[in-house]
Amino acid sequence: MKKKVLATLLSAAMVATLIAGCGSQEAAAPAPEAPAEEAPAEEAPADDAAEAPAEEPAADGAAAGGDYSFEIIVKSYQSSYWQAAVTGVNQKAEELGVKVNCTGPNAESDIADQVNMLNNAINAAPNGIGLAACDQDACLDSLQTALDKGIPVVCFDSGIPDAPDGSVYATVATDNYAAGATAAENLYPALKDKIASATAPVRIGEVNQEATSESITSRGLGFIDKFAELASADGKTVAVIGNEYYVNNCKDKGDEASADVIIEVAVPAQTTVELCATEASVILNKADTIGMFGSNQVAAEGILTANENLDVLGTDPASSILAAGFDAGSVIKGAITSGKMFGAVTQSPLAMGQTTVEILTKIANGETVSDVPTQGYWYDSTNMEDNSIAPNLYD
Amino acid sequence: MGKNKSVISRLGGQKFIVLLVVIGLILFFSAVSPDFRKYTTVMSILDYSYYIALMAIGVTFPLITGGVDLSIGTGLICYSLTGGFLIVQKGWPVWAGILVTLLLSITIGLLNGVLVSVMDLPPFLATLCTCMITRGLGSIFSKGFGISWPTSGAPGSWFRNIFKITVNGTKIPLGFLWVLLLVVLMAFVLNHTKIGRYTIAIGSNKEATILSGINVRFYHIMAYVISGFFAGLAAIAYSAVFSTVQPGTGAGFELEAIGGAIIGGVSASGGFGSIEGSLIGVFVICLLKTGLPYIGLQANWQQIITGLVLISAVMVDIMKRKKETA
Amino acid sequence: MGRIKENPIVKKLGFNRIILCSVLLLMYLLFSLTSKNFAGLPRILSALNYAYFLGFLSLGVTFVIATGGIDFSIGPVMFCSALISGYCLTSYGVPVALSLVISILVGTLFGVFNGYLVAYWSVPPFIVSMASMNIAKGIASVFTKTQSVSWPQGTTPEGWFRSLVKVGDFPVGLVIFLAFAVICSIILNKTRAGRYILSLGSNKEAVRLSGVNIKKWEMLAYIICGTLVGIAAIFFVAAYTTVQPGYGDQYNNEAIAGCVMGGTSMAGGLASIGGTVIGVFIIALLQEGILALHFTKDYQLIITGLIVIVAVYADVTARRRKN
Amino acid sequence: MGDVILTMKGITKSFPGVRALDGVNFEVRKGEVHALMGENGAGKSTLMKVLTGIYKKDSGTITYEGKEVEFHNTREAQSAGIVIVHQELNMLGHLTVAQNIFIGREFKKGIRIDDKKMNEEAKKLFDRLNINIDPTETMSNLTVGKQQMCEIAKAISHDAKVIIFDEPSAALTEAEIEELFKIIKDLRKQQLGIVYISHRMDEIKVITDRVTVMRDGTYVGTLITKDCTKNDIINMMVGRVIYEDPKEHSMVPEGAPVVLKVEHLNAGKMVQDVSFELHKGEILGFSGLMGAGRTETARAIFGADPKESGDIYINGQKVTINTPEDAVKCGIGYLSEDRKRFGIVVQKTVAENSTMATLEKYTKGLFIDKKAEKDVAQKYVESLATKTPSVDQLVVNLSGGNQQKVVIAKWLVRNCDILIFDEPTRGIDVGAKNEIYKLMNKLAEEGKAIIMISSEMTEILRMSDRIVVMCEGKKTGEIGIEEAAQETIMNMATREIG
Repeated sequence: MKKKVLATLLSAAMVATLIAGCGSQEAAAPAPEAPAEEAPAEEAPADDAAEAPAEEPAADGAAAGGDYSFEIIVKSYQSSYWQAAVTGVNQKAEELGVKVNCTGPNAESDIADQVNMLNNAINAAPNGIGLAACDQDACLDSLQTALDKGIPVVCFDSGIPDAPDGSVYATVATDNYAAGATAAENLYPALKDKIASATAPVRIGEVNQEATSESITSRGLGFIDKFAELASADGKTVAVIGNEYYVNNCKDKGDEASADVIIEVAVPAQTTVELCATEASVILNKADTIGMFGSNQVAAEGILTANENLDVLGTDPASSILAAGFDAGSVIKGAITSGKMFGAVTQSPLAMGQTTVEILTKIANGETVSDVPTQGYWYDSTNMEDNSIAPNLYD
Repeated sequence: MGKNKSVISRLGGQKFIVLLVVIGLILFFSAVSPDFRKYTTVMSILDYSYYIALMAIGVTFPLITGGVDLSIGTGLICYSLTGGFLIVQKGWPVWAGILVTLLLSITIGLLNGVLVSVMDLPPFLATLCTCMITRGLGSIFSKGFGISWPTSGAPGSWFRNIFKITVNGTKIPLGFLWVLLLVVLMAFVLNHTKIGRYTIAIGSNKEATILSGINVRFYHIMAYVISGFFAGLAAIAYSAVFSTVQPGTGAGFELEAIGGAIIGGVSASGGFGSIEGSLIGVFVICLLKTGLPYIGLQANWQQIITGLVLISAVMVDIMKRKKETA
Repeated sequence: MGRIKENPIVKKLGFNRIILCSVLLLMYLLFSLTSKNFAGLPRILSALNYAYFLGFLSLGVTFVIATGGIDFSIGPVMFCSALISGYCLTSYGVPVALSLVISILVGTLFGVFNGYLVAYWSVPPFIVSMASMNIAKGIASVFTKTQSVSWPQGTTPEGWFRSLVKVGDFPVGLVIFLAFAVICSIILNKTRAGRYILSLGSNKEAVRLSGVNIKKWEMLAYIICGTLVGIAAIFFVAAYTTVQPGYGDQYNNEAIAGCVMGGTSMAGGLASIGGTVIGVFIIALLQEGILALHFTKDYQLIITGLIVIVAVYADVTARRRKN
Repeated sequence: MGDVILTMKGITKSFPGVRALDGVNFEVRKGEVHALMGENGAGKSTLMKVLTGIYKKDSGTITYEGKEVEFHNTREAQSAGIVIVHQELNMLGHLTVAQNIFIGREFKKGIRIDDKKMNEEAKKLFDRLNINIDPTETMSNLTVGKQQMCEIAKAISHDAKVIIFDEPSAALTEAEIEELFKIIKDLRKQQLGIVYISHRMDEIKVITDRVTVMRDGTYVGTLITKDCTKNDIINMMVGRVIYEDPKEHSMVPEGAPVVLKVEHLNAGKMVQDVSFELHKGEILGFSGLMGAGRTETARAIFGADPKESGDIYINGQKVTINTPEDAVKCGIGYLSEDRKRFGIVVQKTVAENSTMATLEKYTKGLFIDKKAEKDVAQKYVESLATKTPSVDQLVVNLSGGNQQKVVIAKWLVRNCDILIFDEPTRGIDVGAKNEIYKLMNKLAEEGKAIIMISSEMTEILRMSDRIVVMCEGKKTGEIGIEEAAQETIMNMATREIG
């Protein structure tokens, strides 16, 4: 037992040493100036770094972070969205000369696995942790530990609203609600005439891979609310049916019987492509469906898979169903180029990854940082080549 | 009673009952949902059925030997990820990727066979281990990332046409033809070749089969190799039908295939079963998965109902047998 | 070698278990040497977090496997228990203590369901667990309206249940888990229930013809399993806070692996609670060590698979030599 | 008797810790039936396994058709013409008769197995043996006797020159044994060498030409059958004399009360309207051919299988027995014909098996009282003279006879008044058999009522006080031991029922 206590104290001391910014990666001996009994310093980040703060880490990285190591934990590796984020992280790390270690669970649903990884990352005592949390609540305890140990955390992709004060230094995330609305804003005008001229109710389908994570649900609700708002502005009534969560949490669920526009929300039992495809094909198969929205890469690809059989998607509202997607990847990009998919909203995972490392380095250098909101950009076949869009379209 | 029974058993006993269940489900869904009656729906169901059906054909062999193969689900994903990784990331030609996929599947099948037959491990455990191993290997091969095999229209997407071609704007479910052909082929193998005969013999009485001077080791291994190989075929079907293969998935596919086989009349204790039966059993599961959304049920209700139908399908059989023996 | 095995102390503890224990210790040493910061309490605590719920699952499934059956629904049922009780807690304001009871009750109910079908209807355990896996996922999802449920944080007054896992740095959970392991061991080895469960796993018909109501005892094995799964749910949320509907199957294999690694025979009739406990610790430590060495979880799965193969192979050959 | 076809000389074989065979000699001539005898564990089966290549011998020579040979597996032995018909039937229940006969050497058309030709060939074989079996029938649908015939047909189809019968009659009824003997005599005429392993003395006298006796892995001697008596052979086997004389008259005291009365019991095809009474202290023999419904009757009484109708009275009280649990509560114990499957739990100890039916008595509060359990097990180990190193021994390590004693102990611990012994001595060697008989007599003297189902006529005649005969699910006769003779019983057992 004695040994364990000693080990704990030693590691605490080590953390303190590292944070004090002496930059020494030697794990062997705690620096003499950090007495073993010193409590993990909560105020450590406030301490001035011994090393001179780098002026612009982005511009002059090599000098800045030579010895820093960061742990980056993504939500999963399932979609190329995360591949792009990891690429961004690695690029920036190389540029700044810092060490990063990227991990992530196999699936976004493996919450417990991610908590284990986070705990592990904390135990490895890095200079900072970049976290894309699968769940807003599951990480709170670990964040408290990180805070106690003085390890700064930067959230990316998704924020953690209830995080203990001071644990999360900055959040690099997209406003998902707004991004979902962006999709509606771009899809609605294309369908506007058809909705206006329709004699019977028309249907808009939405496929969400789940109804639990903040990012997916916000996008889904953002789309629903915006679409409903635009339709009502044109004097149409809207009803939302399908998955209970989305129906109950949208602004106005309306009445299916009397509605002109029905938004149907489908959520598969698990976040796999084949189940998303099954759900999507049911909606695509309905005669009154005119539009579809898939709120992330898996869901959007599910819609495209379903269309392989049905062949109802296209860009002409008169003869086909228009589908909007989310995120990029070769499948979605290909579908947009070939006119199967009307368009999609992309975030900038590459930039998000880069920014995360940049901010972590800044924190380690003792600079103050603030949240960096990233955006969702609408893209379709017309603007895919634009300079503002193209860099965000990863494979 | 006596006559009725003989008619049913001549038609294949449980197989026949399960076929009725399939027809019943189709009629029910068509009656309730007009969308279900569309040709495109048939296409979706078939698309969805290929990989489960292929796995079920393969896994019927280990099941008949009295074993089981739990590694086919995660194996499928592992093989598909490996092949896809080589094609997409390493720029290999598609045929080479497919070849590697199949070779890997045969290797894992061989490994299962050796563990079970030579090292004498309980099949359930041996394949549980390879299930974990393939799940890990798949992610490692693909470096943890999801892989999209070439999409339709893209160069190298010819393999998708194996399962579905478009003639004059109509999609033809070619894959179903292959599945049927494979069912006929494997039914022949099971009933009319040495491999099949000895597979049944091992499941019936392994000791006696050894004493008959048969190289039981070889044929026992073959059962698992067949199962592995069909998981490989299923991997190609899965990659051809669905866009992205995600690492970490696949656990659970094997339960659908094995469940289908057992519903289709394969004896859980070995020695008895048929390929046709397994195929019919698989369709019960596929119909439930693809049909229930059409009657407006949310995914969660679908799961509950699938569970209940599974139990009842087996219970009907148990009650029938109880009546017969009484 | 033979002489070591004949040593009364070794015999009492079981040779295989001693080997397993050594594997556990060696692994710890190895990780401590190769990964900086590995030795020390935080890693152990973190590994234990994983060991608790997995351990209860393993203990539960040990009883089922002892009867010669199998339960694939333990993971999803654990999630179902945690979701239903958690939803009662967060949405209907049910007090925490009662929610914990609900969690155990839900697990037990699934045990009753599985056990009834297996014992009284002779439905193959494989089919039963497949069905109840689907049903558990479905019910949990319907009940929570497809929402994930987050249990209260440790800092809130309702978070007291987290002290079941640890108070400060003291691993209370370990004490509780070991206590349950001892109870399970007593049930299995010293009571009628255990005797009949093991015997019917070995030869059902002989036990039935001895005038024993085997259906009752077989069902009891599933009920014990269900109850332990319900408890596992509590330890899962106490360590990991959030559960999501539609999942849980990923823990089946690991729980079964832990149980089998410890010497419980898949064919039924032989079970070792002590072995199960060590098996679970090995898996949990492996998970922690693999992460610490900056490998992904995939390697843990592969290594676990290999260890099980080796452990079972050793067992099989040992038994063959005996005969 | 023709020339010597097979000679085994000085065969030695050791297993870790055991010398199973020690310099054993054995020879077979063309056109003879050569019995190989010895108690269980004497090494008969091991010797045959060495011959057919299942085991590798340590030393000694095997000369077959004038050449020294060594087979590495059964297949090699088969193709050379040495075939074994196993004691435990080697059938593949899910395959058809023809498929079983030709397993491992199917006729083929390309890669396809030619089932049609196999059926024809099988038919030819059966015609040659004068057996009427449909080659396309599924094996598990045949009776044990017919399955045995298939095994023989299979052996002959190998162009066998030497056929080894390993306890062929163990599972057969008298009539089926008759048929078997006819076939064996036929084969003998065709100049085949036949090795016949059996425990049954009367059969040896009837069918064999020479007898080789083994004891404890060693060769004792070879006799010409017609020149020796039963007792000569038995003496060579065990070194002591055993008499197998029929019981002269009933040992049941006059006016012994009826403890069990069964009236109009019906349970499926195999149990039709069976009624009988069982008295205190009586051994009631149940005789009949295989498949006559005796075991089924016992199982129905015991509640192991469902019954359709019929009343059971115990000590005059009508009782309801739907499960074995009910039966045990009524004081009935059942010793199954198939100990391994229905009698013992092999992975449990002697003590644990002994209390299997009585565990609630040995439970204190929540826990099993292991001391009391061991004590009672020890008591019965002593009183039944069970050979076991301790009560903690796993039952799997005991011999057949001792396993049977453990099963008996299980019911004695329960203090059952009615015991049903179903084929109590099947697969048990002569010495142990005698002990079981003594034990049954002792139990009857103590006032237990015993139903004994047996297919061995000598056993029935030796043990029973009264005999019930069944045929095709019906009771066809009931006679006291005084009037009983083999012929009368056989007559009843084969009686055609209108």
